[in-house]
Amino acid sequence: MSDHAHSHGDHDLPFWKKYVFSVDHKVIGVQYALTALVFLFFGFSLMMIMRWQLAYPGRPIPLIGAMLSGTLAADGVLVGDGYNILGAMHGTIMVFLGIVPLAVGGFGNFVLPLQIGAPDMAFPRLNMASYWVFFVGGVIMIGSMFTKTSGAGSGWTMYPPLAVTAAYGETIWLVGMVFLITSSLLGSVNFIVTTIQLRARGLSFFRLPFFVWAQLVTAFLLLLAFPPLEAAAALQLMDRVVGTSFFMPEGLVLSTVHLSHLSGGGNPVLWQHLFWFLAHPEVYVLILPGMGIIAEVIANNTRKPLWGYKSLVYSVIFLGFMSFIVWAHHMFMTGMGTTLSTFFQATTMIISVPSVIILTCLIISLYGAAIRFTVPMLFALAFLPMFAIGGLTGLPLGLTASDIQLHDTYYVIGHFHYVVAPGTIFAMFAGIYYWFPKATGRKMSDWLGKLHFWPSFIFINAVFMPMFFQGMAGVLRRQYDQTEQLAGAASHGLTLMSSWGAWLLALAQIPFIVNFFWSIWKGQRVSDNPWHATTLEWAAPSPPPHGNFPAVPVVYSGPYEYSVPGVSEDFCPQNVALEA
Amino acid sequence: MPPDLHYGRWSPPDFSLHGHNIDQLIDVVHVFMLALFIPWGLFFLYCLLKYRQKPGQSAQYNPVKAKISKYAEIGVAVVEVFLLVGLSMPVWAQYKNDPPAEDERYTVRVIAQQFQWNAHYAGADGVFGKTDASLITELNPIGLMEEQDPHAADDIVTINDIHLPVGRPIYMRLTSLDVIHSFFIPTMRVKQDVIPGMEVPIWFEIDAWALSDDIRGNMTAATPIEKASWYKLRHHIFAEDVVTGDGEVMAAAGDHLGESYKAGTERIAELREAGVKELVMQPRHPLQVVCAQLCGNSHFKMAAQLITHDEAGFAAWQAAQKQAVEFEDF
Amino acid sequence: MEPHPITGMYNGKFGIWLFLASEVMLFGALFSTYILLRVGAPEGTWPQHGADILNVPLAAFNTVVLIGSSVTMVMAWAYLKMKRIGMGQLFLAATFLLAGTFLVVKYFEYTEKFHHYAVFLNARMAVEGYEGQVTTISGHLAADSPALTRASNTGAYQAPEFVILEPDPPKGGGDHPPVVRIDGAQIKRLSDFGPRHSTFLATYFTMTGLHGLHIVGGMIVIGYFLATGSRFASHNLDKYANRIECTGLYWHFVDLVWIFLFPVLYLL
Amino acid sequence: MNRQIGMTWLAAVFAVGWAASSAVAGEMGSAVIKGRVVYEGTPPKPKAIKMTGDQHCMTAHTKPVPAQGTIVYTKDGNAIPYTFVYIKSGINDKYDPPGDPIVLNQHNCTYEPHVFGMVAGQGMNIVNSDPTNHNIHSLAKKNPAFNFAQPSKDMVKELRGNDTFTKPEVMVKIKCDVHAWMSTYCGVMTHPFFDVTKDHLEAPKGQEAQRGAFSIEKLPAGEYEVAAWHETFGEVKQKVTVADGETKEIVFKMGSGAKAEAPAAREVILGSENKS
Repeated sequence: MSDHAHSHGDHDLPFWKKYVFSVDHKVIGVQYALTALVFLFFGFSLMMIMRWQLAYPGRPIPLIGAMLSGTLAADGVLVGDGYNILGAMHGTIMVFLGIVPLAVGGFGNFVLPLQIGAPDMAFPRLNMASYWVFFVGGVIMIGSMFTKTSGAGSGWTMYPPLAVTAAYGETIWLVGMVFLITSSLLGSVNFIVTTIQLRARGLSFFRLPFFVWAQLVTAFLLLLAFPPLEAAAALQLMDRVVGTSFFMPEGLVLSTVHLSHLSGGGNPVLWQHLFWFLAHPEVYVLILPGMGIIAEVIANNTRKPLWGYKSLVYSVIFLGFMSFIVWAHHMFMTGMGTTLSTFFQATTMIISVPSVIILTCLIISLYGAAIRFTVPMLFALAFLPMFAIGGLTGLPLGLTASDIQLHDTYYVIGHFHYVVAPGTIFAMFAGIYYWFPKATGRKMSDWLGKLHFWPSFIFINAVFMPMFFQGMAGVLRRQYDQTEQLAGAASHGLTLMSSWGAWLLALAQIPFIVNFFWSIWKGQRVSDNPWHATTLEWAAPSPPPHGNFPAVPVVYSGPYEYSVPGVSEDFCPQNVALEA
Repeated sequence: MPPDLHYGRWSPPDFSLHGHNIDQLIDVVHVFMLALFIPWGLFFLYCLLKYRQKPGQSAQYNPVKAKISKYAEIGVAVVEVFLLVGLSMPVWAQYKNDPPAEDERYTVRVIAQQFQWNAHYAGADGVFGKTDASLITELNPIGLMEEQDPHAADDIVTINDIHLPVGRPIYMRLTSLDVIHSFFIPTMRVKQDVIPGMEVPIWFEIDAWALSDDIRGNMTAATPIEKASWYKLRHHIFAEDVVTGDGEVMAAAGDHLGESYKAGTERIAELREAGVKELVMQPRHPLQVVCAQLCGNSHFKMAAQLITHDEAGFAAWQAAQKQAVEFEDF
Repeated sequence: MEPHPITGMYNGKFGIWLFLASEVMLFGALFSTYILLRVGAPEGTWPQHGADILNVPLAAFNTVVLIGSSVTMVMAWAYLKMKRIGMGQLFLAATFLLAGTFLVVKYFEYTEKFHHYAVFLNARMAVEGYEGQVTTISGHLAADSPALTRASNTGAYQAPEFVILEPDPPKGGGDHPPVVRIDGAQIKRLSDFGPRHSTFLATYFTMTGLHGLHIVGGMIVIGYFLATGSRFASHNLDKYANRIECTGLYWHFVDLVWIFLFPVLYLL
Repeated sequence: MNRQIGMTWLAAVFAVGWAASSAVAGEMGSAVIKGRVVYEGTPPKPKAIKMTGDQHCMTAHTKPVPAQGTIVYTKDGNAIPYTFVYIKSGINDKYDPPGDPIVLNQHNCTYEPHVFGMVAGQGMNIVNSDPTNHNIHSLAKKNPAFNFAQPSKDMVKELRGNDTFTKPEVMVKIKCDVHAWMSTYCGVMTHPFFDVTKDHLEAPKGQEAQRGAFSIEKLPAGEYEVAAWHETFGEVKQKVTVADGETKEIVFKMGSGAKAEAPAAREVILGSENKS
């Protein structure tokens, strides 16, 4: 801990040391969160442009159409390359620049050390490094969209040979990826060490808030799943830059030109294995921190302990472990034999069980509760059915036979967006509304919060619900013009619904943005523990000073001691000994 | 034969022998999903309504003894095992294992490229001519060794038209020239990634009655003119002549609405003005083959027509392909 | 810096172990790539033994060098634990030098490859000094062979009008066959023994290259401690010893990777 | 993203300016080399284009369409159209590109023109006159190998500066990946002394004599190597000396008679066989 021992109480730092190159986990957390929110909004805007092309194929995009460069659009009409680029960048930005940095870098950094009663992360300078590496990676990614090729356009999955034969946008993508991966690795090392070694006295593993558990498992996933992608990225860079053939078989003919300069002997499917070995755990990296936040918010607003805390913990560990052996269910259509596919659909079915357990525990926690319908709670409650839909619709995709028809259709899009959009992103909102008072000492406006929640809840379903029906009808994803297909033409009405849903969803975010900035300066001042919560972060002053706790806290009880019989208050903070 | 066939409903019509199994599985899974979601949602709503915080009433600290959750989880596990072992694996095995015997199947090669489907038929001698990547040109898209290989002489190569006989197993050998594509016939419940450097065989059988011409007739549908949109009808042709009250022919059978949004929309408008009440149309090509894997900037354009013949019709088509083309005199 | 009761390690050491875990996944992925590519390699595109192409003696020497460097690293740490800073720094310097030696040897190994060419022929042809007919001739370009140019779009060598090659001796020894002149029309592909040559060499260069980067990284850290170490150690020797221990852990890992790479690439 | 358009234009302006300044402006002369390209021996039958798959293309052409690369006018002395005739050597000065751009039109699923020449650095406008999606893929080796789609009618892509062809290259093949039969060949020259032999559209009934004819005008006096390039029959050369004001008539013979080199646009390497 001496790493930060020296930095205690140095409040008179110059601005750039205090807020820019800070080593304080809270500042870094906020840096992560704000950067990620900007990226999220950017990625969201890309999608709104795509939705126009889908709703009104081949017609000029109003307002911004003229601003798009030659690679993206011609005469204000999005072109095929443009659509692919926006698609690929939307996926990449949302996953790697938006949700992960917000959920792990943002909430993880800010909340985790507080919740375990630590003065800071184990390696503060490493922490700062990981933010800035992430920042550079993000700038490279976004920057690639302002180069001549306007970024990478081979899907966020970058399948070769397409990605290898594409323009240089893909190279920039890979380089950016290497930065993001490195950042995640540094971060995950820091999180694991912090969680295991810096816990306050008395805070045994089974007294950890569920959020901490979720972050710990997430950190392990990042630590072990990302390196293979880094290797894969290196190999694809070799193919693109040096001209090797890791993913290029012999005898390729590109537009009547025989690529005879390649040695051949590579295998395109190899990339998919390396990629999905990361990308499936990545799915859980996206959802677990969200679940953690939801658990915190639900426990706090039901005013009772989480139901089945231990099974929650075991489930999340099991989930993390299993997520490493399901990756090939993304590849059922590559010509996989019966044996292999059986294994992977089996593991896929197994991994659905812990998810069901987690959801059930959270639902049953509502039983016999005293529910406070605060804004964070509204988002948390919405998360439950939305995530349920996302999870359930994973079933027909995880079964090879039904996947034959549904693979690569809008059913898939609907499925994973229900998990990450009204799932994770709602969880993120819940977290922002919940911890905002801790970060600023002020509360976000309830009224604006509700104005943000209800439209968002309605429109996000308007966006994604039609996708299941389109997928059923056989409408394929990544189609620049769906109406070129019979199914797409027939279900064009549903496309319109999705698109309008998306644009209205964008409007529904205005109250949030207003609320966010208004509350920073004008929000209602609140006490250190406005939600009457039990976990340690609320024992620190708001906003917590450098070093967090005036006195190192000692933990006497579990994380969710709410409504303990025979106690005057309806909550007993972890750092307060129960009056026996 | 099913009376009326439709795209855009729950799932597209199915003309293959194995397809109904897949549809059945999909339906069962969705029933199961609802069976989970509905009761669970009701309980959720019940809690929200019953347990909102009221003054002077605190939450109960001790966990409820909810066996129900354990049963629910076990139930889920059991049903999933059933779905997996009972439905998915057999269907997949039927789809993947033991290909049809050489003598009864019809074999065709499909070579994907950006952005078209080339179909290679062995022709009369039933032997595929050899191909060579270095011979590939615009006119010889698969590099067929027309001079070098005697077997190649009678081979047929079609672009974006895939002709198949009904009533016997189709054995299709898929490969790609450039990037990864995915061969998908929505109406046959057939999907397979097409990967360069390897040749993956698939097989399926088309229902004996499923001739594309009959299907087209069966897909005839009337759209009220005020509901008509070019985007929905761009692949459709008029089933019969559209005649106004004063006997003027507005559109002949076989016509389409136009090739662009602008043209099509204007056409609809002028039909409406002429007092046409509804558009009786049918898809020009009812069976479509599409690419399900992103393959470049015109990926969405990579669609082929599947044209099904009975044995006689298929033979006739093959014979027709080999007649020398006569050009207009220069 | 007391070790934590549960893990029995101080933060830095625990952190390094986690980092190494991710490194294992990184090289693990590359090794599985190697296996998959080798198993799926088309007939004749993969050498029977790496030794057919690669220089085993040099690599063997390098192996010894790296193992030596691991030993000196341990010594450095041991002396620091015994509070003998001078000796510690001395062995640290030795480690640094050995690492440098490794890289120098690697440099010669690489450059040799880039001046060695393979000509892949359109059709089998008989070449004097070789048994039967061959589809590939490897050797060095003769002085009077026209200079090779690279295509601007692919970066690969353009098929020249002709090349004059001094072929390598046939497999299993024998003296150099006479110089051959190969006409451009006969050439299917021309490549040096760089990464473009084949998936095997691509794998070789990628894996050894990445390993080399790790060596360089290690040298930077060691170099930093060589420069600042004695001052650091004088005011907090324990902490410095810990730093060196962590560096050592990393260094042993890099060494271990090579101990896998050597047999896998050169001998198998 | 609009910032980037600006930058592209800036680059374009610089590039053009640079090209202009560095060129040793060559002069026009008054000599003429004209003649015909004919097939020696019995030409192969023209091949038909299968315009299947795209409704627009099929409706645009009711009669079978011959592939341009296989047309020989047997009734008109085996004249060969779509042959690029150019001064291969003998001109060392650099000529400034003309101000107005080359127009490459995609019409009824064919490129118009099918073969054309341009002066290095000259602008190029690529137009889509079809209500269908075309993909324009340049297979250039020295010049930009662009590859983009034009999904709807009347779209125009203006290639200027570094985006257009700035390095001499014979021939650059450009093709459409959606309609595989669509291809065009562009000869990029450092001078304006080239021509493409006329086809039956430029020389319709009544002027058959003009089919397969070319004429290179305003040549300075000198000794030149003149070459004729055809996508199927390859390239043939001959030496010609012209004085000021002189007009030389020459005939290029192609096909089985005259041995030609392999077309530049085709790779000459054997790929792996694909057994059946």
